[in-house]
Amino acid sequence: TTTDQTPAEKQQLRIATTTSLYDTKLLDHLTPIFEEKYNAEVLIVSGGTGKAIEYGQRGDVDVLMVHDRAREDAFLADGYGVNRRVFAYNYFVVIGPESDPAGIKGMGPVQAFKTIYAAGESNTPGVTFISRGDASGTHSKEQAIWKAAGFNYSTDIQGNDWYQEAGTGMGATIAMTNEKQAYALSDIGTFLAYKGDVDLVALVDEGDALLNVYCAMQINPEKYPDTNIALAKEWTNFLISDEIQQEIASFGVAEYGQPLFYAAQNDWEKIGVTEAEVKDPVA
Amino acid sequence: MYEIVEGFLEAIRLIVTLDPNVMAIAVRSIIISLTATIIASLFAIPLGAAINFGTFPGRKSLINLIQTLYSLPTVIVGLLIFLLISRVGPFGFMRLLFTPTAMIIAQTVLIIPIMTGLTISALSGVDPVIRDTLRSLGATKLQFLTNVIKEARFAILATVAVGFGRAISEVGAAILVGGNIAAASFASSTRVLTTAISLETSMGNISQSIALGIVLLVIALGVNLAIAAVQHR
Amino acid sequence: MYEIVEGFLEAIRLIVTLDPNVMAIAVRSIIISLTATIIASLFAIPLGAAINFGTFPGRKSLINLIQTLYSLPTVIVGLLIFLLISRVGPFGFMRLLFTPTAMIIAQTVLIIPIMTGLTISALSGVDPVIRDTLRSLGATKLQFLTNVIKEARFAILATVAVGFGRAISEVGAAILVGGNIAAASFASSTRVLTTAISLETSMGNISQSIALGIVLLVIALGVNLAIAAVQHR
Amino acid sequence: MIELENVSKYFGDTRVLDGVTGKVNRGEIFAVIGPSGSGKSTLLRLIDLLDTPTGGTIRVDGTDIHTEHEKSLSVRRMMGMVFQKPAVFNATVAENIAVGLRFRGADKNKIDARIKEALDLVGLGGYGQRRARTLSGGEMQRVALARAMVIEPEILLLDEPTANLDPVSVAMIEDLVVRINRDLGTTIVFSTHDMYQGQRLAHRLGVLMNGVFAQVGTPREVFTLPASREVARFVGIENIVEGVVVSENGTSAVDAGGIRIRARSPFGAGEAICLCIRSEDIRIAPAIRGRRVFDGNILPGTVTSVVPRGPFSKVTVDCGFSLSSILSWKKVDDLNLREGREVVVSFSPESVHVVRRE
Amino acid sequence: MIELENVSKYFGDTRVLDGVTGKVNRGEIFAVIGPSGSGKSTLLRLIDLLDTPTGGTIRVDGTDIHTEHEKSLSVRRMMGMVFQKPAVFNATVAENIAVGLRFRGADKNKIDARIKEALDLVGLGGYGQRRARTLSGGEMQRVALARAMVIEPEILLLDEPTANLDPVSVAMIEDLVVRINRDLGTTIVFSTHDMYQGQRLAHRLGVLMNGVFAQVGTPREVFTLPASREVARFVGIENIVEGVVVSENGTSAVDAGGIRIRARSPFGAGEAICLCIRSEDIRIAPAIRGRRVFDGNILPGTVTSVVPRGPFSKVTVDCGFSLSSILSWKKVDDLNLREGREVVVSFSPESVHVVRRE
Ligand SMILES: Nc1ncnc2c1ncn2[C@@H]1O[C@H](COP(=O)(O)OP(=O)(O)OP(=O)(O)O)[C@@H](O)[C@H]1O
Ligand SMILES: Nc1ncnc2c1ncn2[C@@H]1O[C@H](COP(=O)(O)OP(=O)(O)OP(=O)(O)O)[C@@H](O)[C@H]1O
Ligand SMILES: [Mg+2]
Ligand SMILES: [Mg+2]
Repeated sequence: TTTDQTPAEKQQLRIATTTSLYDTKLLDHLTPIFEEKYNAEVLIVSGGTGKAIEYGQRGDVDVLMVHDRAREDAFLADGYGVNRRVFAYNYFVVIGPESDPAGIKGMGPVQAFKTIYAAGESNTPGVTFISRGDASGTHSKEQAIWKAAGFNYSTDIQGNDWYQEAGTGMGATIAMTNEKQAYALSDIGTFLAYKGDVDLVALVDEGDALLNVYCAMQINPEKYPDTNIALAKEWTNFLISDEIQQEIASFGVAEYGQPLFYAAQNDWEKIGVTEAEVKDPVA
Repeated sequence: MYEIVEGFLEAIRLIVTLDPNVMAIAVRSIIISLTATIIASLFAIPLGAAINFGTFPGRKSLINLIQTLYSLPTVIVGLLIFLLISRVGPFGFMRLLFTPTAMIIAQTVLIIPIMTGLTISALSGVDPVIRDTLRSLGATKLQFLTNVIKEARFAILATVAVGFGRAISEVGAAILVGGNIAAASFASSTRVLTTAISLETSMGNISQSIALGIVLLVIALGVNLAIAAVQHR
Repeated sequence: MYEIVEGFLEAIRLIVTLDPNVMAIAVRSIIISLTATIIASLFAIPLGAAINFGTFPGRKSLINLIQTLYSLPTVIVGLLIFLLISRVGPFGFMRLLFTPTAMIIAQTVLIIPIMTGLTISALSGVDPVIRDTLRSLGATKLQFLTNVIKEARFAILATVAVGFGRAISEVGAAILVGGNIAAASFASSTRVLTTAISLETSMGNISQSIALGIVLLVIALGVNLAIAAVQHR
Repeated sequence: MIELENVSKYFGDTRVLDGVTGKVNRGEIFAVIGPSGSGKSTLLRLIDLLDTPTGGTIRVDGTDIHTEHEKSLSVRRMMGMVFQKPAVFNATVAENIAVGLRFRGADKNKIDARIKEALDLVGLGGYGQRRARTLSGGEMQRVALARAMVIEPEILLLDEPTANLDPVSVAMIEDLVVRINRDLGTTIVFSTHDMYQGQRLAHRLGVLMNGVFAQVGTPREVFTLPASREVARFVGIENIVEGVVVSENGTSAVDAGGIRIRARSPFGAGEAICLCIRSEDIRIAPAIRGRRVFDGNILPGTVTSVVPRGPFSKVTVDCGFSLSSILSWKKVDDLNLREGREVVVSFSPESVHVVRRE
Repeated sequence: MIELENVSKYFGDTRVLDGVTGKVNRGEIFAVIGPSGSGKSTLLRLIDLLDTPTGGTIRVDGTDIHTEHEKSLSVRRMMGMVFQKPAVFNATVAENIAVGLRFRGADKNKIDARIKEALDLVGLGGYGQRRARTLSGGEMQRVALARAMVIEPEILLLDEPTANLDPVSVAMIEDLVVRINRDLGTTIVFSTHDMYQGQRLAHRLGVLMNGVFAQVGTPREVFTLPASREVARFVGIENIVEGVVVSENGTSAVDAGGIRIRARSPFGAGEAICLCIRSEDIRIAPAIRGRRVFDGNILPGTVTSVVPRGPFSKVTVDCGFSLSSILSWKKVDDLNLREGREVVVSFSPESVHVVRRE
């Protein structure tokens, strides 16, 4: 980063992002490159998905980066956002104790959830599921899997003795899962960050249901004309540029021995989005 | 801004309808924070008195240290308690983590410094002649302390109010050692008003957060009125 | 438990090497919280004095209300300020959200109640004869206030210590209106010690959190020593 | 200068002042004397605007001080007050004394000069840099006096200003009070429980009892012609004897429990009265048989006690009722007075002051 | 009972007590008198274990109270103290008085009975339920006395116990002190700046001056034979005249500024001394020419002032040096004494007390 004597001249770009993305430090890795290239200053605030969206809805930021398809669509439909571009994806993991009392290791995610449910309902000792319970992207994903497994979330799942809502961030949820030697759904980045400190393993890490897609959206300039429209576009385009897609794909390999994200560029079919959403620069 | 109005109306609705979910959280908050305040008072008031009236080397440094601990962030308190009571920690065998008991411990630890410090201030304000009079009437150490505290009851109860305020309004420690759990049973849940507020905020439900904040203030008002009633007796 | 030890060592390393990143955060914390404390003092001390010496209907209720506001959770303060200064809020045009100024405002609002309340306690402890003496010497209202405050300086400065402690240790409001931004330039960043601690904690870096907590306490110690130096003059 | 009109002050149900009326003239030294709890401090506090009367009016130079609020500060700045239990600010002695001057915006040189002067006047020269909180009771009192004095108020209110002082300091302060009054023309109102001090200093005194001024007058009037039995007692008349007037030719005679006493009184026959006789006016002689040439009251009696009092002794004689006399130690030795001795007690009708009994 | 051995107390560099030695006997009433700031309060506080002496030893019943810490509480429980500026607890009067008894675990009935009794004794019957903070200065002082008294201490320490009281209350309290001492055998140490009070109450008194007891003795000794000029002044001897002994046959003669005065003195010729003469011992007569039959000192002079003092007047005459006499008002009128009048002053050689000048 170049030290800057006259920061007033620099344009500022404000981004709201979800915690799980921010905590991986991917953005910390990317922003200096952007700042240098566009002589800009990037200000990133992170929060729960709901909070990040709230910032976007109120026009307090220029760009929103989240991973919750349903709410993204609502955000776009309500006219708050435009120009969504998908730049990365990875998979959620179902984590749990090595002893795996419900016996889900190697199952598909939907099957695993069904198994946990059955074990929980039959009071199998040591089977507890900890949910984020905070309406985050991860929590949305978890609810979607329960649904896919044939359960009604609010009537079948919530309120069971073996099902606890942590109501906190991912890190705290992992800590709690570790403490209780329970099961939980986690994003891969946070789990890798915690892995060294906890006695938990990823029991299920494959399956379409675990897909986790990250996108960036520009705040609708028609609603908030004084957002930094130009830089917001630059940022979006920057994320889907070839150079940065490679950075994303290699991020974390050095530290964790495996990548935290996959580049979205060439996998648009696999992750169920249009080609335009991963490739077309914003005009 | 309409969220504030909405929050107010929601708060009124929650209180009037005695919303069972919110009531459970509110009651848990009261139990936890009041217990912590009482336990902290039992430590802090005698400790503050001992420091105020003691003459030992390093007394001034100790007071400075205590004042410094006012700045102890709640998250750090939470972390320390967390490390002590987590499964692999020295007190892990007690299985306290993510229980209301753990939250009481954390809040107690959190407010002891400020309560001790304010107790010292309160007692140092007592007229020296009153202190001499108690001594000359043949007070034992304990009688001396209880009577000086009685004499400074106004300021001491203000200290208790500060302690309670800090306990019930903190969130960092509560969430770390409690976990904001919404379990099926009342006793295994650890969701209190502040952690619920923080959750609602992270979900972007601003008016719900404000409503819960108002519920919390109503509780605090009740506790303060009770304290004031004792104060002016 | 080894995290605590590690945290200590890390804290020492950070302080000894004057780690530039941590130093920037620490300096920002000091600037923000000290400014907030000074501004809050300018409001709270005169206000507390006015309430303590005033005789107006509802005085007792007002004191109760102030004590109640001790319990105002920092998140709620953060939310209210957020609603006011967010772009669609009434002061949105000032573009204060996610700036250190916003954090100063939030912390100021947060600590005004407790500082006012403790000022009232401090002043109510002043010997009535001292008050009468000042009046009989022909003090104007302002002279009366400044002199009573001077007389109660020990307790008043303790109040300032409490206010500073609460400001520098709070995180809820700081993160909501500041955003915990680590920007390239010092002035646009809003990361302070508590928000950094909270971030490190959420990433599972417990010893880094503890190290930052210790840095925070070292700062608080410095401020308290400065206050104590004034107090004992 | 100060007019009190029917001033009353209740604390809840307790009536402390219940219609005090009086007037303090410009340049006068006026003493408020009265028993403990009679409301002396309360009255001074009302004059100094530190408390509000329940009823009545206090006027200073014609201003009704408790209703004309816009003048409060200027009225208060006319006055200086020394409290009964003075409190000092937690600062040096010099800073304590400077406060009033600083309030009035005096400049530093003037303040310093005045402080020095005032400290010398109250006998605390060189104490300027001491922490005021470490002073002894008497020293504090003198600091408080210096503090009120340096502002050169038109009215100085002193609430028992010498209660904590030794006689040498008392003499010094009394001297100072007289000089302030004489040299600066300051009107001084002080309360005291020491009636001799009232007498030494005051031009006039008011005796506060049961919420009102039981008597206002010059010291001599109050001391020689107390208005009531209570005042008589309070001003130190030790011999107060109940009786009934029995008309007689010329001077009246009084029947006191069967014993006839001659006295001058304006009261008619049959009235219940009290005789007040100062101890100093009572003579004691050996019980010599035979008639002595004395146109007064001569009563035989028995000595019941002899107690020292200052350089004198107080001898009490039972002659139907008790009468005390003050004699020098030498006289007591000469007459060989001790308990049980028979003596005669005599006093002139002129030395008897008669008040109505209520 | 209480032995003071070379007790000293410095506050920083200020030497307040600098070697006080003395003894208070069991059952005695001992007065500490001395000027303001002489250390009376400090001494009482040291005895009550509220402060630590810089040097020396204080023994109570043989226990060195400042070193035998394990006995502190029991020593303190032997004593009761009333402070110079008493403070009351923020509670009712009755609760204030109960405190000491509660500390000793007395039962409720006993406490209630004692409180009632004590309140009556100090003249505050019926005040039990009043908030102590609202009492007047004198009332507080009496509550403080009652509070110390109810625990029936073996030693009662009273720091200027009547400084805030009116004469009627003073008499009541003095009476009470004498009765406590007589009926319960309580040893009483009190400080006062009122030497007459010292004399009225104390069996012995110590005059504290310049950090030491300048004199310890019975009131009569101290009053008639003060050990030094300072003590003489302090005990109210108003006429102190400097002179030099001139040897002569039989009684000595003193030269005081050229005027010869006859006095009895133990000092040799040439010694610098002071003559102390009580006002009461000085007579004033009209300046009649011709020799009068009087074997004493007769000095002609001019009246310089006549000021009232209680029921007397103080007449000051210049006869080379100033001499004051105390006369009744009547006498003043009879002799027609006023400023400028020529008179003769007379006093006997026996009434002159001679002290060495230092
Ligand atoms: N704030 C108060 N509330 C209730 N009663 C009070 C208050 N202040 C004074 N009093 C009562 O009023 C009466 C007069 O008090 P004040 O202090 O004026 O007496 P005083 O004449 O100065 O007595 P002293 O000679 O003992 O100082 C006392 O009985 C006292 O208890
Ligand atoms: N804590 C202290 N620090 C410094 N000096 C002190 C302290 N306490 C008392 N003194 C000084 O010691 C001296 C004696 O004080 P003390 O109160 O014993 O006098 P006192 O004889 O009781 O006088 P008074 O008759 O005025 O009450 C005074 O000059 C006082 O200023
Ligand atoms: Mg009074
Ligand atoms: Mg004293």
